[in-house]
Parts: sequence; structure tokens; C-alpha cells
Amino acid sequence: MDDKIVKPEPPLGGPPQGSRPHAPVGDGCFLGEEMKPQAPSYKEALARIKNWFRANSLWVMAYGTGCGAIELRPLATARFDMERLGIAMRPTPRQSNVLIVSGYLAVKSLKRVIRSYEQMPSPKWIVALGSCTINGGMYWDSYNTINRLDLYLPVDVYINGCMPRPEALVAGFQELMRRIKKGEADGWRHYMENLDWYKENQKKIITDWDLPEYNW
Amino acid sequence: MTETRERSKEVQIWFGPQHPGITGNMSVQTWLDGDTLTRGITHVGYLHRAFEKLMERRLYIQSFPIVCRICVPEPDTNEWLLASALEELSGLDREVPEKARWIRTLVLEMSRLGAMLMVLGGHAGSMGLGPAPQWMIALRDLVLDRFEELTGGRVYHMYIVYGGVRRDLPEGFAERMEQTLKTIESKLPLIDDVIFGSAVFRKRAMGVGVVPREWAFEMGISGPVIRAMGIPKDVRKDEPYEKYAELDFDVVTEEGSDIFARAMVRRREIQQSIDLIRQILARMPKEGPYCAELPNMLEWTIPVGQTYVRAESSRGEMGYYVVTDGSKKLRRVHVRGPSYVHGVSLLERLIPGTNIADLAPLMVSLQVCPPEIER
Amino acid sequence: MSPSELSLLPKLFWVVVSVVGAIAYGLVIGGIIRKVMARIQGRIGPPVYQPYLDLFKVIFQRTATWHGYMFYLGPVFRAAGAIGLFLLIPVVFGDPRFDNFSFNGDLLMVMYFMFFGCLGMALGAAEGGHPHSVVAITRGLSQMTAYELPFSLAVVAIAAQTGSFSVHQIVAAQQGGVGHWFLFTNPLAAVAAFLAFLGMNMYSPFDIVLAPQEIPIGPPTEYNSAFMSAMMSGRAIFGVAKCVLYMDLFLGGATTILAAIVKVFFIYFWSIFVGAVFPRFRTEQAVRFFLGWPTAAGVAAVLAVMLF
Amino acid sequence: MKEILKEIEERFGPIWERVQRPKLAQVGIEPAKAVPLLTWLKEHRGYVTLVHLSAVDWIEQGEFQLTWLLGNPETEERLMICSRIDRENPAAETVSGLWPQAVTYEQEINEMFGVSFPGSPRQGVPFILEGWKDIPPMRRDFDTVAFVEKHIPGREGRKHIDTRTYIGEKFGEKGYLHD
Repeated sequence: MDDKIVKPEPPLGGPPQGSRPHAPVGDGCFLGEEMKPQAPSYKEALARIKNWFRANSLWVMAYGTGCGAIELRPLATARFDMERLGIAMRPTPRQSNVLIVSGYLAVKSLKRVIRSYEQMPSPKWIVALGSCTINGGMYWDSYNTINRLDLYLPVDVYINGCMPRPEALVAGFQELMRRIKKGEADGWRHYMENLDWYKENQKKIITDWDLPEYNW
Repeated sequence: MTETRERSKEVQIWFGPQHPGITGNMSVQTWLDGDTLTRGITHVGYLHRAFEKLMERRLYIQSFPIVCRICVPEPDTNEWLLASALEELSGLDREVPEKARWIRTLVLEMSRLGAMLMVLGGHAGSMGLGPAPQWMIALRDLVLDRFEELTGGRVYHMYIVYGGVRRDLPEGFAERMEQTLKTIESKLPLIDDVIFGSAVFRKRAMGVGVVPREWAFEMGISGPVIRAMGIPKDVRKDEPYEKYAELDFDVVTEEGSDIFARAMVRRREIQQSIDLIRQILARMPKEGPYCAELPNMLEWTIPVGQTYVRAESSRGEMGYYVVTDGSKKLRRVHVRGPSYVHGVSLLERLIPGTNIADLAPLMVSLQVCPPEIER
Repeated sequence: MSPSELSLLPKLFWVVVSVVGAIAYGLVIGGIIRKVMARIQGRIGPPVYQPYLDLFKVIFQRTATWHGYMFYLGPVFRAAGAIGLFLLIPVVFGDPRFDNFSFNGDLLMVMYFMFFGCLGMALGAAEGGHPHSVVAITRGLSQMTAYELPFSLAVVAIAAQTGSFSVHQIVAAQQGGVGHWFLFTNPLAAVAAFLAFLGMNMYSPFDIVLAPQEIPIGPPTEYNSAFMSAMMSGRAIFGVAKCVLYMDLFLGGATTILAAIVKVFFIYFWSIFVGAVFPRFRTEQAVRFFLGWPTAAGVAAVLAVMLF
Repeated sequence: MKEILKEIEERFGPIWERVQRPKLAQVGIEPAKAVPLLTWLKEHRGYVTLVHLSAVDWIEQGEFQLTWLLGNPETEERLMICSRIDRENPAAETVSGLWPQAVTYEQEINEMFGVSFPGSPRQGVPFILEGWKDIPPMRRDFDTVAFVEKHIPGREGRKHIDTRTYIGEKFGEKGYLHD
């Protein structure tokens, strides 16, 4: 088994990389004619409308993958009430858009999470909670937990902390909404385009791979 | 041949891990015949983080951030168990100051209260009763606020350390705690009406998931499950630790051993916890040190020994089996959670004959906490 | 009053308007339900227009899963059943624009369409192959047969009282004041029918079909994207159509749009307020419930009409 | 607790014993006599509860220690029965006939330490791990850090523990605006 990461890492959607090309900040007429802001074409306008609807109706898959799920309960209930932001829990992956990876992922869990993620219809986003998904956190030396989620699944928003407070979750969701509205949150597209790379990483860590190549 | 035909009538259904009715990230593989489950196998390991392995390569003081993550709803029991086991083995337990003992009792009881509030909500939620879990979790949040004030953390506290606790009670804590308790108490009658007064809840919960009395001792059942059988077993009474011997309370028991009885035990223990917190705050010494003089924690060694300490968590008897070998690190720690018995052996024995609709309420009533099973 | 007062094209136009209006109103009611439930639970709740956002969002989703034609036809059947049901019931009594296609004997058709949508949904969902769908379908069909019994008895009682199987005639018989409503003139039938309505609307304690904690989430488990939106709009119009039917049968119909909206709202919220504070029944408990007092009330209503 | 320890010594020969707490005693016994002792304690002395079954790896002595913890629900006394088995091809007698829940404990120890319990059901069935190919992970000679470095890629950590130096290197002097 080759243990180095095979290909150079593709740019990832999450904040830790932040290498996605952005529009120039100060675009205006004085920068030249080609930089002049133009009215969006029909396609772009439609995409914007679509993204606006998507951002305002996020359906979270009810899968508490780790201990971060305990702060999802205050978030979903009377005190923080995520439903006022249009975020609702859906019990089945077929109808969800957002997968919250709430903390560390054991290898056994990772397999199920991959399966659930691939069953979700596009566009879909991943919110990763806690330091464990970023670099292993508390369990960096544990033989059964992955140390870095974005090698296996495209992460759109990381929320750090152990565990992140509900306020941090709300802020993370608002960040996700902002990115969706701007059309930046396209981890799912990145996953499709680099499926081989992701699959290679996944198969390296899941030793008894018995999943199909893509779980429709 | 007949067996094949029998089996072919059954539908295999995976209850979890991605399932809103399951208690945490675990799964039960069940076989369904009509509406009745014929057998089930518990699958765990989705949350295995190898706590016991990691603690073997951490210093004693470094084990605290790890240990509280074993059970998320109620982390303080774990902290106390590790602290008390190692204090017992190192002889430090004679030096724990009086006030620290009171504060520890307070923290343990607060965490029991918070966990109990959440589980009683889960009882209702697993049957599809919407408002009660929402209210209960909001009430639990009030307890978490007090925890935040006391320890700095909402969920993970890392507050109990060797020789005492990490810091003193903040000023005016008792008054604010009393306010919180009053708020919780004022809402409890409403919750009684909605949960226990509901005819549908009674119909669903009574006579379902009955654990036979003969299994009680042989299987090592503990906590609300055994108290719902009418057997007054409570570690806080049987082997009183910290200040529980000085507190005035009775073991809550109910008859029936079904889901309703377990919910009722939890409901009455919420009241009991509230009373206990009041007693603790009233009798706690105002002055005094909150932590013993500690040796240099980076160089601390504990002589060879092994022990088993236990405490009453909201789920039942939680125990730590700790082995030291004279070095700076633990030789072995084995976490004996009540869910280990409740969630695997007992659940698998209870599943045959259960209606599929009753599996989620049954699991909630056993209060299965998967991180405790696999650690 | 004959339904063909308008010629065909304007009639079609008003039919489309009323169907779209019913969907829109059903979605708004869905939003209000979520808001009300949130307030009961002590939350702020989503905005009232949230179901619209959800509906458009699911339309904008993509899917590449394939479960066969029957699977895809399920939501279509359901929506067709709902629209068919809605089109047979006069919404506003005496207004040819919102009279829809009411004709003599349409009550039988109405009963048929109520069954048809659910059966089509069951067929399609079973094709998805998810065991939860199959379990939910058996649950749903047994509950449906159970609540259909008191409902049919109530309808028979009312038809016997009026002497007609036409919704139009039934509404006409109730005109002339609140006291003429069948809610008051035949309270036994009303009791049977309104208890059956709880099961028909599938809010708790009778939400055994969706039951997220048990069989998440039943028939729609495998549905997504546009099929999901068809189901959502089908559910919206079905809910409104049922309420309109109840309004016509028991609350004297409506003579203005505003009266229709208000009455539909109250009928709908009868099941919501009951459902807000109850857990869910088990399947056999739900069946037993409907075969108990509601059926007894229905039988008593029929007997009362026959005897007196 | 003294009486029961004395009685065990009389019946089962020399044992290692220790009273840890008033209600907790420890007994060390050779592996062949362990299960007869457990049976006797359960059948005749009221220690009917198996609280837990655990294993400890004493790699220096080349031994595994198995610890059965029994509980007496009437007196609330706990008795810890320890027994050391050889580390090479470790095997022990099963108690799953006495206590049904012992199956799970034995399954877990089999998976985590590689101790086999012949006759116990579910031996060799994965309980916690999935697709594990290395040596049983709870053994002392299994190095989890080496395993992680070999198999689980992580994010590159920072070179300095000092935050200020790290931020300065990464973002230049402008990195920390609030001095």
C-alpha cells in the first residue's frame, strides 16, 4: 500500500484551503473595459435564483455521526431554533442537501457516511464540525478515526471547536448560505470531477471495501 | 427447508446507523415478520475512538480531556470516576478537601439532572410527541448555562481533577442555580400533563418492553431499568461516594418494569436531583480550599495497583477498572458502562416479539449510549 | 343549477385558477402549521412562505436514480387523485367559476378519488424497493380501510338525510343559516366524520405512515427532486380538497371565497391542534380506535336517519 | 470480605488476595481454577452478577491478565477475580454459559486482545472494528502512533508550538494586528 497521497491535492471548498478563485474585489469601470460589470445573462440569473432558493431551504440529514450531534439538539430546539433559518431535519438521505459530519469519524462510520453522502441528490453540501474533522483533534493518534475529512469527502464549511457551540453552528450555517448564494459552495461538483482521487483515498483507509463505485 | 421458508417470510431491516429513531450512531439489524421483530443484533463500533488505548499513552493529567468524551450527555461521571480511581490508588483521596467533595457531588448531580431531562424528552420524542422534547432540551440548556458559568464549557467540562476541582464556585452561583431550578420546576407540571397525562403515551408505553425480574441481577442491569422493576438499587445508596452518604434522599422505585415505569422513574429522579442540588448548595461550606496540594503532574507516578470504582450515572452503574504499573501512564483502564449490558445483551433479548414501532421507545428507555459500549 | 353555465374555455380557465389557488393555499397552510407547531414548542419557527422555498428548492435538485416507471408514476397518481378529488367538489356554492365539475352522484366519485391517490402512491412507493416504504404501505392501507369505515357511514347518513349523492344538493340542503348545517342537524355523522378526518390527515396521533422515528419516512423515503415537489403539491391540494369536502358536507359549504378560506382553515387546524399534543399510535391501536367510537357514531347516525 | 477470601483459600488452594476497599476485594488465581471458582461463587455465595470482564496486557511478563468482576447484589460487595494466562496463543475458558452477557465481553476481548474463548459464541465475529488486518489493537505492542502515521494521512501540523511565531511565519508581520 502506498501511503503517500497520490496526486497533488486539488483545491478544496473549505475555508482551510481558501484557494478557490474569487472575483476581483474592486471591480469597476476604472479597471478597464473588460472588468466592467455586466448584467448577468439569463443563465446566470437563473442560477442565482436557484441558489437563493437552495440557500434558504437547507435540509439536514438526521445522522448524528459523532458527539457533535449533542449540540444539534439545542440548535434544533427552542433555544436556538434553526428552523427559523429554513434549516430542517430530514430523515432520509434522498431528500437532504446538507450532511453534518458532527465530529470525528471512525473508519466504520466513514463508510456509512460516504454511502449516505452519495445517495443525496445534488447539489449537496457538507458541514464538518469540530477540530476532529480538521486535523484529528483530540484523537489524532487513534488508530480508528480519520484525521482529515476533506481527503475523503468535499467539505464546504468547517466549524472548529470541541465541541462547537450552537452559536458557532448558526454562524457556520450562515456562512454556508452566503457561499451557496454566491455560488461558491460547490464541493459536490468537485467531488464529481475528482471522483477517482476521492475514491482512491477512501479505498486506502476502508480496508474491506464492499461498496459499489458510486452509491446511487 | 422449513427454516428457509420461515426465514423467507422475514424482511431484514437495518435500524440505523442513519436513522432518526436510533440513540446515537449505532445500528440494530432486525428481522421483521409482519409488524413484529423476530430477532435483532446490535452493531456498534461506529464511534470507536480507542479511548482506552489513548489513555495508555497519555499522562494521568492528560487523560482528563479524553475521558469526558466517553459519554457526551453526562461527562462528569467519567471525570469523577477516573479521578477517584487514581486518587484511591495513589493515596491522594485522603487529602481531597471537604469543599471539593461537595462541589463534586454538586457537579455529578447537575449532570445527572441534565441527562435525565434530555432522556425524558427522548421518551416522548421517540413516540412522535413533538413539544415535550423541545421543552425538555430547552430546560437542559438552562443547566448547561450553569455548567458554563461553573466550568467554562457547555458540554465538556474537564472540571473535576485529581485532588479536587479546577476552580471555586463563582460568586452568587447558588442564587442563580436556585433560579434555574425554580424555572425547571415550574415547567415540570406541564411536562407531566403532556407526557404522563397523555392517554396515547400510556397506551404505547404500558406493558411494552418488560424486562423480567429474573434477569435483573444475572445480567447486571442497573439504573432506572432496575429501579423500574421495583428493586431499590442505587450506587449512591449502596456504596455512597463523595457526600451522598450525608444527603437525605430515597431511592426511587416503580412497579411494572415497562417503558412507562422507566419514564416515571426518570421523572421522579429529576425532582430528586433538584432536591439534592438544593441540599448540596445549602450545606456546602462557604470557605476552604477547593483542591488539594498536588504533586508535579508531569512527573506524577502511581504505584502498582488495580481498583474498580463505580458511580450512579443517569443510565445506571458506571464503573472504571483501572490498573497502574508504577509508571507515569496508565497500564489499563476499562470503562464499564451500563449501556454495555443494556444496549447489547438486554436489547437483543428484548427484541423478539417487539413491534417495530416500539423499538425506538425501547432503546430510549434503556438509555443506550453507544460511545460507552465501544469506547 | 347546472354546472355548465360557463362555456368550456372560461370554465377551463377557472378550473386552472382554482387548482393553482388550492395548491398555493395548501402551501400557506403548511407554513402556518409549521409556525403554529413551532410556537407550541416554544420556538420562533420558519417564515410562513417556507413551504414555497422548499418546493422550489426540490424542483431545482438533480437526480439520476432509476427505480422503474411505476415508481415515478406514484406521485403523479397521488397528485392526479388529489386534483380529481378537488375538481369534483364545488368550492364556492352558487358561483359558476368555482363550481368545478360537480354532478349528480359525484360523492361516490369523490370517495373513489380519495382512495385512488393513496393507492397509486402505494404502488409507486413499493416500487422503490425500500423496506420502510413497504412497511409503511401496509400500515397506511390498514389505517385507510379503518378510517374509511366511519367516514363512509357518515357520508351514507348524510346522503340518506338529503336523499341525494350530489355534493351540490347536500350543500343546497344546508343553506339558510348556521342551524341548517349538518354539523348540527346530524351531529352523530359529524362526530364520525371528524374523527375519521384525524386519520385522513395523518397528523399525530395517526401519523403512522410517515413515522420518522420508526420507519423513516415511509412511502416518500426514496423520492427526491421533482417527484418530491409533485408529492408536496399533491399533499397541499389534497389537504385543501379534503377540507373543502368536509366544509361542503358539514359546514354548509361557502358562498364566498373568503368564507371558503376561513372554513377550510378551521377544519384543517382541527387535526393540527389534536395532533400537537399527542404521541403516535401503533398501527393496531389506530385501527382499533377507528373501528371503535367513530364507527359506532357512524352506525348510529345511519340508523338515526333511517328510523326518523 | 475477609471470610469469603478465607473460604476461597480453603477450597481452591493458595491465592493472591487483597482487600482494596471495604466492599472490594481482589483474588488472584491460576487460570485452570478460575472458572470453577466463578461457578462456585455464583451458585453458592450469591455473587450472581458479572459486572465486567476485562483483560490487561502485561507484555513484560509475557502474560495476559483476565479480570472477572463479580457483584453480590445483596451485600453490594464486589469481588475481582484475576487470572494470568500465557501471552502466546492465549486462550481461556468461557463463562458464557453462566452469564449471557459474557458473550459480548468475550467477543470484544477476542477482537481487541486476541484472547480466544473456545466454546463462546460469536468468537471471531467483528464487534467493534471492521476490516481490521493488523494485530489486535489493544495489545501493548501495537503502536497506534506508528499505525496512524502509516495509514491515516493527516494535516501537516505547525512547526512551532509558539502561536506568535507560527502566525508570523505564515502571514508575515501583519499576521497579528493586535499585539
